[in-house]
Amino acid sequence: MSDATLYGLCGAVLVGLGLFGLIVNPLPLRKILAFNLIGGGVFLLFGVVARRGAAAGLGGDPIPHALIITGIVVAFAATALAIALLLRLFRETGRATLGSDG
Amino acid sequence: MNLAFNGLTVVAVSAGAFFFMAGTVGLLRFPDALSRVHALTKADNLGLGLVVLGLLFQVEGPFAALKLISVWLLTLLAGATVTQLIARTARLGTSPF
Amino acid sequence: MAFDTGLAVLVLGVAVWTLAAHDTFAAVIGFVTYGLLLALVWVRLAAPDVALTEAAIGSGVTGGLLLGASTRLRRAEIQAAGEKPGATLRFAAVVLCTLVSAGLAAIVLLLPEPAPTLAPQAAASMAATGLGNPVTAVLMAYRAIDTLLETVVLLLALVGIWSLAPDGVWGGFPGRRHQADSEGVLTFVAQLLVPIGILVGIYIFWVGSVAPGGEFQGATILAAMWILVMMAGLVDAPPVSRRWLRLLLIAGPAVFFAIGLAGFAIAGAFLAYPVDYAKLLIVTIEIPVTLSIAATLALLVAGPPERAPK
Amino acid sequence: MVADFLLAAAGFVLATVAVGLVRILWGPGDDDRIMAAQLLGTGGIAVLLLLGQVVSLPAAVDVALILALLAAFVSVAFVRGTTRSETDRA
Repeated sequence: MSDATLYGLCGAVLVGLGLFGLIVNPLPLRKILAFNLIGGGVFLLFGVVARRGAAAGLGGDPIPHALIITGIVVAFAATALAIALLLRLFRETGRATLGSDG
Repeated sequence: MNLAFNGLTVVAVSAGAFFFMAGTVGLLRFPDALSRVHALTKADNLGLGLVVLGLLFQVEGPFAALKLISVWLLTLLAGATVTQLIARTARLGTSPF
Repeated sequence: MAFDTGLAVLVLGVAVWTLAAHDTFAAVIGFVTYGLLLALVWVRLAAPDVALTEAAIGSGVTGGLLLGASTRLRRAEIQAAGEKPGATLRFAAVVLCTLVSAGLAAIVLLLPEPAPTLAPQAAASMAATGLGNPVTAVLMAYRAIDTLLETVVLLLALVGIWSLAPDGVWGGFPGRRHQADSEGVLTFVAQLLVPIGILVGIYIFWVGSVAPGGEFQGATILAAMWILVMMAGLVDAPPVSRRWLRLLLIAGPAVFFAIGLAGFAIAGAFLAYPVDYAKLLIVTIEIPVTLSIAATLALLVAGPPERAPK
Repeated sequence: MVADFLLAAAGFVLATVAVGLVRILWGPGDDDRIMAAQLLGTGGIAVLLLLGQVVSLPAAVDVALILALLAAFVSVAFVRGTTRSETDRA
């Protein structure tokens, strides 16, 4: 098994772990964290595809690399927006959960 | 000459790795926050410094060497001041709990 | 191989800790560690550009953002900690997530041989851009439209955050005013680190045309330095209604778009560069884009306006 | 030969510092957690520098430079966070 495959399997498990946290944890901030964990796993899977495409003297395929960089920045923007929404919810309701009874 | 440089690298990096281990042991074993800060600072300063020293024998060109040293200095400066901030928080007992 | 196995196990362990920690603050520290370890993984996968981005954004700035949010929500979360989903849901989630992971793992193991790659094409066309870093060439030339849209997405996210401001503070100062540190340590840290950080940020941006680095990584460092002086209480965040701030935010996308349109006239297509001027045009785009992204990222962290404009 | 040694050293530093993670797991205070994360940051920088030499990737030093800067940034965010929650409570 190559190093790339090893990290690919690691990425696959990370996506599953993050998805579990996203579903099971009731706190929105923890869901945001879990979402970012999934992001890390997805980027890692994509990075493995890039690494396998190493050719022409490059250590990996630069197109997936560029897309991963774009992805990391957009994931950050989404996280910042989610946190702003959550803090506003907290301001309005005094609660940090998404329960419908509050 | 090259062999001597490699030998120096091995010695310095090994010593650096030892200090990282010492820092971790201190972090685990010392009873209070202040002595743990002390252990952490030692690991920061000496461990990384020795690793950088070891790698200096391997890099090519003065710019690469300068960057290596500046990584160490930056960690040193940031680590020392931030450790002081944490130590102050620990001393004043303003932990949020 | 042993090293990689250890690193992969460590990444998974930190991920489990981030999910399982009782306290959200501890989970956030786990997440910062996760980003740091991923940066190591990216170096192992020969992707230094991604490693730089992960270290700067994934670990650093996201970590700062989450730390701030977790301390503000702390008490509310302690009260809400009792709400747990039922056993059925948990079991269903375990089954679902195991299936997803197994499916992805199967895909990884069954990836086609030889692996498809665009690396030879990217390397071959790099000369036409005048750049020495293939990733920057992809971001600024072959897939420049993605990068242009990305800068717009960042702005849209910022507009979304600003629109969460209550009526009374509309257009006001984002976040809270931080007091300057009485014992001076924070002030000292900020005064010491910020000039070095700005230098490093410019270096990472500048080196991006020939080596790993580029506008996103450089901009993130500049943004972090701006946030640092705001956190240290040395300067306040500007009210979001300031005209110079708005101009700074849109300068990058605007210049990018204008040069893209000019491509119709000078090279026959949107975002096309004439070969002789490719590098000059790319750098002309990159400088305002870097400044705009830096301002946008810092304001994304600062959050919606919380204090009325004077 | 030297590369093998440096990779082994990187693995050793990563392993010892990973043990510091136990500190994050056990706490009890936030100070301990941020200290362990900082130790991991410094160790991570050392590992990066060693790895960069092993795979001859000079840019690893730049990654280390960014980590050093942003570790300080995160620590300041931490200190601000704890003192701010103090004023919230008052």
